[in-house]
Amino acid sequence: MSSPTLVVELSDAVVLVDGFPLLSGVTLELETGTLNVVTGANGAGKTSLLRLLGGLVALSSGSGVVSGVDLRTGDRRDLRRRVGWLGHEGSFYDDLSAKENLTFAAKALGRPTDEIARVLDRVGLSSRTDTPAKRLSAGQRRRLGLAWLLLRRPETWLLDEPYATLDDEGRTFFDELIGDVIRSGASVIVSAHDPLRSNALSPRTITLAGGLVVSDRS
Amino acid sequence: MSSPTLVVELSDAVVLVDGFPLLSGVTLELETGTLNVVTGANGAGKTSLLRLLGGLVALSSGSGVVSGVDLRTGDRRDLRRRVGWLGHEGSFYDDLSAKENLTFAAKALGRPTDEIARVLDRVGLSSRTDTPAKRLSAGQRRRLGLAWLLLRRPETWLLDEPYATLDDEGRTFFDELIGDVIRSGASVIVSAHDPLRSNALSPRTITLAGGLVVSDRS
Amino acid sequence: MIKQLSQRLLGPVTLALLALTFWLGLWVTPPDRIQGNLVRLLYIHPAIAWVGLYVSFGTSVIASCLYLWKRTRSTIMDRVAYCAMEVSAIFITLTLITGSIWGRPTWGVWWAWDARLTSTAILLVFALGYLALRRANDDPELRARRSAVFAIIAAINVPIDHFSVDWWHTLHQGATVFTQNGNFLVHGSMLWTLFLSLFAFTLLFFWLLRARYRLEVLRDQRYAASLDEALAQRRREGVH
Amino acid sequence: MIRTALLVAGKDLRIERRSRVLLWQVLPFGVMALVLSGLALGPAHAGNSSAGPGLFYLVMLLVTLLMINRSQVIEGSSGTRTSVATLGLDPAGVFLGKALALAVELWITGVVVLAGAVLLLHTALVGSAEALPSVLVILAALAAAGTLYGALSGGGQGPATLLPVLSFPAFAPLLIAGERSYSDALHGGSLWQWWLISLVALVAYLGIGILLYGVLEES
Amino acid sequence: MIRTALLVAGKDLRIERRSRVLLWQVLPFGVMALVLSGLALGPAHAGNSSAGPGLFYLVMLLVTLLMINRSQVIEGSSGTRTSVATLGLDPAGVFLGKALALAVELWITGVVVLAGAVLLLHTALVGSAEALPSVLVILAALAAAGTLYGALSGGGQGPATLLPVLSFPAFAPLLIAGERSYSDALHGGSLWQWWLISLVALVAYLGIGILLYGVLEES
Ligand code: HEM
Ligand SMILES: Nc1ncnc2c1ncn2[C@@H]1O[C@H](COP(=O)(O)OP(=O)(O)OP(=O)(O)O)[C@@H](O)[C@H]1O
Ligand SMILES: Nc1ncnc2c1ncn2[C@@H]1O[C@H](COP(=O)(O)OP(=O)(O)OP(=O)(O)O)[C@@H](O)[C@H]1O
Ligand SMILES: [Mg+2]
Ligand SMILES: [Mg+2]
Repeated sequence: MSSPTLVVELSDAVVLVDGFPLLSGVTLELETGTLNVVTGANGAGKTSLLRLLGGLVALSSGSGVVSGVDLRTGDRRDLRRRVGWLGHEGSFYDDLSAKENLTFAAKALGRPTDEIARVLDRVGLSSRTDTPAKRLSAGQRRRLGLAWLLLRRPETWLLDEPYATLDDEGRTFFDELIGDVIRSGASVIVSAHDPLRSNALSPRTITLAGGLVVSDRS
Repeated sequence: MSSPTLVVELSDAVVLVDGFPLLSGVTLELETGTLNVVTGANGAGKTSLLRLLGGLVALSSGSGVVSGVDLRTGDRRDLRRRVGWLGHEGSFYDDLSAKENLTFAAKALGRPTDEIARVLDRVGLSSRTDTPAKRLSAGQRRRLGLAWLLLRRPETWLLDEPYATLDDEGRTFFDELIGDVIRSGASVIVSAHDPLRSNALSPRTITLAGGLVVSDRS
Repeated sequence: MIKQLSQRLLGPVTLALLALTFWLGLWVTPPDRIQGNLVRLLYIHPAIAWVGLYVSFGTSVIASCLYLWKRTRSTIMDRVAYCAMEVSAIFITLTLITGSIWGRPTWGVWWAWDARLTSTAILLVFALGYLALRRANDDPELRARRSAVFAIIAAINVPIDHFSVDWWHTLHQGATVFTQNGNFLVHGSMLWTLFLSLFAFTLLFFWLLRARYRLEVLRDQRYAASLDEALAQRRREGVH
Repeated sequence: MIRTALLVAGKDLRIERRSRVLLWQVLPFGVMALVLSGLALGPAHAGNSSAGPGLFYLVMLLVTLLMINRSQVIEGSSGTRTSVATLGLDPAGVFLGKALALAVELWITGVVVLAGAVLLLHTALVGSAEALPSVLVILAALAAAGTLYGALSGGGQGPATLLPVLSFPAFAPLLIAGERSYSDALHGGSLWQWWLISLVALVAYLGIGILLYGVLEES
Repeated sequence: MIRTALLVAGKDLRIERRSRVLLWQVLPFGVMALVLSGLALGPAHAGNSSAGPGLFYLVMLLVTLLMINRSQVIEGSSGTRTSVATLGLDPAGVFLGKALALAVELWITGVVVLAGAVLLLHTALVGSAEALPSVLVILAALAAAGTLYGALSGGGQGPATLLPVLSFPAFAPLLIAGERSYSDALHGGSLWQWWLISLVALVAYLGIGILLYGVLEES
């Protein structure tokens, strides 16, 4: 049913929480291996859309296929295993250090643990490897989240406002990283208020309003 | 001791948490009724500085006076009552609606409750007055935080990365708001990674690195 | 056709059979030698217990299993499980109440730490816990899964309740009607009235379940209607 | 102070009412805990109605711990605490308000659990009714002490586990006084001395709270 | 599955060891709870050593509830749960790991509280030592059941208050079996039947957990 070149295929997707439609009928097709930016005013439904794509909320009506998983009939947990998620909240154990968090992830994924030092260095946390995650600054937490994703290398990246709390150098690093990820064939869907900084990326931009797609341009 | 035109007077301020110096000797004087922006790389100590100024962490060594309260000998709770604080975490009761939160604040402050509708409208939440705070989107939570401050009208505003999660229109609104606040004689200290957008504000910019002030220009 | 007719007749037939049971139980059958007129509770208490423990709790558990099994997963099963558990909670409560009323004159106390009484009370808490668990979760799918698992865990308590009288020989009446070797210990009109009461209360369960299920469907429909309104409003937020 | 107290109590009770935690979780918990303690002691002790008062107060103590935990959850993240701190509410009023809200909840639960004790543990109905006033006073004292300890253990790491340890020594005298006065009521004994002790405890905790709550507020 | 279980158990125990909650909060709580229940029952019942087993298990039940709550806190914010979900850990392994970590903590606490019961409630030492194996099995069953119920009550609103209500009816049979076998051990009675019941319960909860934990994981 789903064409192999599409990572996201939504048709009239509605997401309800407490009877309120977070998404009010989104129809959208995103191609595998591309960079897509979701923008829109506060409360437009960006986070909700990403959560739907990550299998974190259920589809209430309409239909959708993400990464080959049907959102209505498929196993949402299966979907979650294919996507990488970076949200506002920290996504690690607060009491474990940066390194211990990554070691846990690496072991769970069956990856060699000697990648960890490299990854921590890449996100600029090599001076904070033994700091408990809860003591890290807001931007450092975001970086640790990125490190976790780097270790996982998911096929679909869902990033909710990654720029927020990152400093200048962090944003540049982030743009480079996304370039790499796209080149390696993975798909990236980012929500953002600012336009991306690097022109080399030429993303497709989808604008939401009132839980609907109101504009879509490449 | 403290000159009445200075809202912040720090001299060699050190803040220790778990034996780690979040601030490693900050000397700083900020004038009352001005706009001050604190920038710096991730982990430089911006949040820590604002927390010190808001009386949320204790001074470990050095000396400081904020809003006329001595940080070593004075009552930190007294200080907290004079400043308005906007952080990353929501600052209200998650189970109460936007309006109920503000009503609680207004009653606690002895303000008339008929200001509330106006304030909610001003921050763009008039269509979400009855939504529980926990259901608001990230940007809407930030706006509710601003509404709470608008109601309080503190003499010193401490804002930690206010731009993050606000949309374009929200940032414009925020710049206008800060202009108003300054004109009314209050002092504002903002931490930010982006430069402010409105040129009319001409803030003083303080750059931190490694828990120290490394540059300071108006 | 037949289905429709039987649905239409379910209510009246249930009422008629219940009326018949009460008439037989209160006027036709004789009082007991030892218990006197108290024995008339025999036509209410066991039947209510039967419905509460086996018919409705059992329905709920089976529906829960069907929900968890992928091939039969549907909102229908979830709804049935929920409605049946609600009926079960009511009937278990009634079991406790009728039992206490019976216990007061026979044992001299309203309550005792008897194995069957305790396990029945625990079963009630399971049923209430099930209802509380449903209230605490908003996400329909999550709610359905969790409550299904909970119902299955709770089911372990039903056989314990049933066999408790044999395992812990205590105050409560042992198996009187359905003894292990198939001998009935009560006789004649009493026996038939007892069977009738079991049947009548079982029908009552199905009647209640159907009514409750329809209410749930109606609620869902009303919800769907209010949803269209909400959707339109949400879409309007987009246009300025 | 009174205005602040009412404001805070109203807010807490409104949040509670909205979440229906009391009805669906705390009341069943109370009854269940009673049944379980009865079971734990075995029929020899539980059937024996003299254990009733002790079990009743043991259960109410557990309920108090549960509710204090809950009231910490209501106060929410450290962000919320910070903003509320900047409102400059009178700490004495906050204390009274939180204690009042807790007391109201404990009273409701207490009456239900008392009914449970009468039904399930064969505690005498008349004696229990006579004990009711002292029960209400002791529960109010528990609420005051609990609020105080909630503030003591709040904020830091793992308040959920630290709380019981901190509060147990303070609750012990209340527990004993309660158990004694209830037992006395059951045996038609003189009540006034236990009354006096519980009243003194209530007043003492209220006094300490009004004076010191400000110091305890998260610093 | 076993590999995942060890990984998860290791992580949980490491976090616990670091925060020292067990040593400084749970153990004192256990002993305090024992003392208080003794007080609540009054000297007539508590001095009487036959109440020992019941009180011991009551306390261990409370400790279990406390620890499950704590293990929810460790799992952290919904953000953490989300990321961990994306690791694709085998749910059966996660269940076993969490149950194992909880069991280890309960065993440590259990031994300390047992010592407390011998010292404070004059429960016979020899009988208590004989009861030890059955205590360990029952505590393991409590850990398995508790892990299951923790997952059931987690995430939604007010998990802290929902948990006791959900788990109490399931814990009750364990409590009874434990109390009986401990009492029998004290009186030198036959233990094997209670052994059997507790083993069956342990196996049943482990089985349900391995089969159904995946369904429960927050969706
Ligand atoms: C609160 C008190 C009581 C409770 C909770 C209670 C509970 C129950 C339950 C759960 C059953 C169904 C058992 C099964 O078939 O597996 C039952 C059956 C029955 N009860 Fe009670 N009961 C109570 C008091 C009494 C009293 C006082 C009497 C009479 C003296 C009584 C007589 C019976 C009889 C005759 C049956 C049918 C037994 C059979 O054939 O298996 N019950 N009760
Ligand atoms: N129960 C409810 N009642 C009313 N509105 C609700 C309710 N629940 C959620 N909402 C609204 O649904 C929307 C959710 O939007 P979402 O979080 O996806 O926004 P977003 O585009 O990510 O915004 P932001 O840029 O602020 O992060 C918000 O407008 C929120 O107010
Ligand atoms: N125990 C600790 N050990 C090592 N480093 C610590 C410890 N506690 C805090 N830190 C460091 O202290 C700094 C705190 O910085 P702060 O949160 O003020 O940064 P910030 O300037 O606000 O950064 P951001 O832009 O990311 O928000 C961080 O670099 C953090 O890693
Ligand atoms: Mg968002
Ligand atoms: Mg910061």
